[in-house]
Amino acid sequence: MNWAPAFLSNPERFMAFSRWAAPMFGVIAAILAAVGLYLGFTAPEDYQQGQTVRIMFIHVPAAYMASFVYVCLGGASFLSLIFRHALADAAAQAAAPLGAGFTLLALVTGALWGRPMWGAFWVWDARLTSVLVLFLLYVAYIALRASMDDEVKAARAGAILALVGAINLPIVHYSVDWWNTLHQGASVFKRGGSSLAPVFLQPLLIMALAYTSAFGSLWLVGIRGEVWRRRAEAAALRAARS
Amino acid sequence: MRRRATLFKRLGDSVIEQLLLRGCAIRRGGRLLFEGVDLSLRRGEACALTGPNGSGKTSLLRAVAGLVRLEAGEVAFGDLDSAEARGEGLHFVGHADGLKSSRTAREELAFWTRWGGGTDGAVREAAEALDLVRLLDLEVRRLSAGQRRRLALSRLLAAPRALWLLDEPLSPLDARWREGFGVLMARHLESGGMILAAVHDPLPVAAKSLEIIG
Amino acid sequence: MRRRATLFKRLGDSVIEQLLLRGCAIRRGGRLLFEGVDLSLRRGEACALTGPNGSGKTSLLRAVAGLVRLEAGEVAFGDLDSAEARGEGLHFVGHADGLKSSRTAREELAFWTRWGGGTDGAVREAAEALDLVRLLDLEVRRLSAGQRRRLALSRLLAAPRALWLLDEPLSPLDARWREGFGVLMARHLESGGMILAAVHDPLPVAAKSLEIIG
Amino acid sequence: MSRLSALLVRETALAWGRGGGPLVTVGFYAGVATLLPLAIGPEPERLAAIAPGAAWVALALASLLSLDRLFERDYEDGALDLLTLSPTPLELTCFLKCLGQWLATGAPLALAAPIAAIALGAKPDLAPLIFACALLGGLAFAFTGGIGAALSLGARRGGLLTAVIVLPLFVPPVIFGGGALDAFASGLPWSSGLALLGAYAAMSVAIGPLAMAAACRNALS
Amino acid sequence: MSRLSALLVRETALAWGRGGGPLVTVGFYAGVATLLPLAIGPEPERLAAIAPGAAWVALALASLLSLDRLFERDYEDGALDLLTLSPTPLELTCFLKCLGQWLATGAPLALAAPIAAIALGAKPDLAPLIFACALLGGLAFAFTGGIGAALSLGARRGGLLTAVIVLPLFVPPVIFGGGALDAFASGLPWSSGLALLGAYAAMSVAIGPLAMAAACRNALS
Ligand code: HEM
Ligand SMILES: Nc1ncnc2c1ncn2[C@@H]1O[C@H](COP(=O)(O)OP(=O)(O)OP(=O)(O)O)[C@@H](O)[C@H]1O
Ligand SMILES: Nc1ncnc2c1ncn2[C@@H]1O[C@H](COP(=O)(O)OP(=O)(O)OP(=O)(O)O)[C@@H](O)[C@H]1O
Ligand SMILES: [Mg+2]
Ligand SMILES: [Mg+2]
Repeated sequence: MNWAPAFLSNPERFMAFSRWAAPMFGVIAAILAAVGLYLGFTAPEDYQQGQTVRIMFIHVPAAYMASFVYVCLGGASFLSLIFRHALADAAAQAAAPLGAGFTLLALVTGALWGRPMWGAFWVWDARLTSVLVLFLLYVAYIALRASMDDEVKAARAGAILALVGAINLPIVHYSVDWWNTLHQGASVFKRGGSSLAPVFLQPLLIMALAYTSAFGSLWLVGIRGEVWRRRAEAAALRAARS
Repeated sequence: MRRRATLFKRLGDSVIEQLLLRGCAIRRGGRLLFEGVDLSLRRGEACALTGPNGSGKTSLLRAVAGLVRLEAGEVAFGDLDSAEARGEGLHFVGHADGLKSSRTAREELAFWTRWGGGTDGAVREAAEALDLVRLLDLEVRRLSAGQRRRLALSRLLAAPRALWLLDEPLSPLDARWREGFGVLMARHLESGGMILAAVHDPLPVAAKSLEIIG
Repeated sequence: MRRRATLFKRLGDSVIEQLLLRGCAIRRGGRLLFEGVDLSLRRGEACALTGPNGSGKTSLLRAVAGLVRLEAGEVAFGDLDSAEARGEGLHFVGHADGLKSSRTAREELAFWTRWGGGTDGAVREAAEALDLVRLLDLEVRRLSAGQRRRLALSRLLAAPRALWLLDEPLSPLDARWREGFGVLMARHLESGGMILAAVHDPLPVAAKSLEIIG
Repeated sequence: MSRLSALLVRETALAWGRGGGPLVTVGFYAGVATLLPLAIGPEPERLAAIAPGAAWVALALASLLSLDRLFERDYEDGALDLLTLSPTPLELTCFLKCLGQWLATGAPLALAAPIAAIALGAKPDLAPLIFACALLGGLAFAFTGGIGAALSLGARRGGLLTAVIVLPLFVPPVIFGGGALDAFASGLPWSSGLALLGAYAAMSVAIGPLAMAAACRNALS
Repeated sequence: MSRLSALLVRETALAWGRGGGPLVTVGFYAGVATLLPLAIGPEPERLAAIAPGAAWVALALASLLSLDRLFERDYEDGALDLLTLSPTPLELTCFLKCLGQWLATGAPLALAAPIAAIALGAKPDLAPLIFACALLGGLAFAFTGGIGAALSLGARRGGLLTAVIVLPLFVPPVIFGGGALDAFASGLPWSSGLALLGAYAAMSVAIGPLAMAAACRNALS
């Protein structure tokens, strides 16, 4: 994957690539989501959870995306901090609201699932809390950027925050191991194979892929919008000066 | 002469021999303030930086100090590494003087002297040279504008450094102190220092002049 | 002349006819700064307050504005009640300019205009008179020293008042604006205003002078 | 009137800036309310028992956090001089400053308080009472807090000095409000607590500006 | 060396001033620890259960309160420019600033924490653990808090923006410390919580100064 940032670091090349890649990912996401949801809803009821097991197909991929998008945000921030690359910064800026959205989705679906499973919408266990913290971090990132007028400064300040906040990622992931919590431990990706029945595992993996490519599509669209906005601003400045 | 010998003694190892600006340009808030600014300043020379309000004098001084990024061009400090030159070779006195209004003048002067690498003896001498001794135990917020500026300028003497970057150093000083500080500047130049000062009135020492056209 | 007619229109009811200081003395931090200061200023007159650093110019201006207590003597504003005169009859522009660095110039100017009783039209005219229009949408912290001072001075025009108390108003202004502000001061005097300004350089208008000996 | 409304708008905007708008305010509240269960442990019964009280203390602390610069900035940058030089009495000016503070931070926090309490496990039917308490309490906090902020102007120890002056003044409203919430939760009559809270808020609104104006005049001269 | 010790002394003195010395600091702590039981109601069992946690949250909030001006003053009055212009790397300067902050406020708070917890009804044998947690936690709070303070420099919304940035960073140490205290109180093994807290504190001390220096440079340029 090392070539990808290098290849895409040229804005022209990036715009050319994303012009067709964004819709393509979108179509892939739609197809996968249709298949995944179909399989998910035709899967048998769980003997313990009944119908509510189907929330899993929405919840688990969203929870996984919450962390994954943060990894993307952190990576883009790192590149923008080290190489002062405007495109990397646009990528970071575009990732944050998407990440906040996925995290919110995970929180809401988790809460809806928690009501039948644990008898409460919300409990203060380590995993839930660390996901809430992840959400707060996304909010802090957005708030920090929004409150700085100077684009360059906002970019660097945001990048520093994103990298510092990455501390939370291992906590999100290992929280279920470090504390005995109500929340499910790792069962999909686990040493010694998945403990999930294949009827549930297949749609789950398909949905995860669907979420990922939906994110890919939205992310590219967001970056393109950001690039355009900056170009328009630069043009306006030039016009004002001449 | 005795005072001069101690105040302007050896400038240490990090002596800037020459300040050289080549083709400097600065952009603030999306607007190019100026471009193509050149300057060469050798030991013993002073330069008055002039130009209308908003032309970028302060920005240029800050760029020399490394606090603002240049859009183009470069700043060189003889053959010294610029991080070292900025760390140990220059003093910067701007509008914002870095003095905490709730601390006493003595605490502030002592700290900044230490920070610049000076000694306790230097604190006393600097305070004497700028006639601050009587005021040292007042909180900074109680000082008058001119007294406060003198306190800020006393840092220049407390730790000897080759290059002084001054942003309108004279403005709140009274006639006597304009002259008095002129004498101190002249001594600094004589002992091999350099001065780059943004001003609206002529400097009280012989100086080149660099005009920035906004 | 059209501009003058609008900027320096009727000064309202609380017009100070005369500023009278009689035997004023001020004590700061246990020390008597000066005593026996007398002054009479009538409409159309300006006075330059001079004196060495720390002699008490700023303190005297603040005492006239009622912000500092007099040790002895009194300040009278013609036959106006002094609370009323201070509330509606005078402007005070000091070193600390009361501008919030995180707000835009427009927000600040608009607020202080309203606070002084001016109108939106006055905001525009004051900004034009001090050539601030282009800068109005910048945050105050981004203004250069001279631009910021012009913003502080623009309050004088935005709400017309008889007596201007100015503390070193000219110092960060460039040559052009010293002259420009001189013109504005002259207009204010012409239309019946009064100016009391602490300065180290001569004022750019014909003025009495009051020297404080520290 | 236009002068006063301009001041109120400015103060609200500045407090909003200090406080950072609704997103930030509410985010802060959520954060504070999050820390408590983390420190205490997640057992739902324990949490539900302290939920309204915790939301209530968080409100007091959030008010405290945003208070200490209510006057200090204006004092240091000279704006307080200019605010004093006006036909508007300084008491009214102080009143409007505190009101702006409350509009920008107290009111959004009052909206967030019931939500936080319910998230911590409080019963939903407590929500209106929590909201009322937070609204009145916020008023009391803003006006008593302003006294502390004004008193510590120019003191060598600003910052937490405000807190120390202010905390004793915060205690009565916290007791009244906490008492009302506790009584409601246990099915006891709760209106007297709320009435006391209202009385305290009214008193702070009445007395606070006088004290603040006196403290400001003293600091300036 | 003398340059660094002078900086440490100055920062400690300034933080002491911001924080108001031991009396004020501890007074604040006592105030917060009193507000909580007032809001929650006086039943001893309920109180004893939450006592260590409450003391712990109060510590986090007290740190937060004194943090937001760690860099801002220096930024606005130009001292940060001069601190940058030095052979001392800005990272080390930031480290010493935070250390001074911790010495002036964190350490006295750590001394007060066990006392407050016991006053609230915690068992006396918890005291050493509370002290250790408070000491380490204070370090983590000071260094992660400094990041927030530096990042919000020059932002339009200072103040609570710091809080919003900092609170997510405060959550892990609060969890670790609270977990250790809870485990100790219930007789479970508690050392892993303390170890995690120590690790987090060490990591903040290591990473914090880098982030702060980068943020300061960014704000200045
Ligand atoms: C608001 C509440 C909830 C939040 C914030 C949340 C968060 C998460 C997170 C972060 C993950 C792991 C993603 C990863 O390891 O990368 C996850 C996975 C999972 N969650 Fe939740 N969750 C919540 C509620 C629930 C509930 C109520 C259930 C059902 C009992 C549930 C069942 C699962 C399952 C089965 C997994 C997959 C575990 C694996 O294989 O790794 N979650 N959730
Ligand atoms: N941080 C900033 N962001 C955007 N614009 C800025 C910033 N700082 C300064 N400027 C703008 O750059 C221009 C030059 O400012 P600078 O302070 O360098 O001027 P100056 O020559 O020192 O003027 P003066 O004589 O008034 O002090 C001004 O127009 C100012 O508005
Ligand atoms: N709040 C105060 N407490 C104690 N002393 C003070 C206070 N304010 C000013 N002083 C002292 O009073 C004297 C006069 O101060 P003032 O600011 O009035 O002088 P000034 O004539 O304006 O001087 P400059 O020309 O330097 O501005 C100074 O020596 C100052 O130290
Ligand atoms: Mg300048
Ligand atoms: Mg003065």
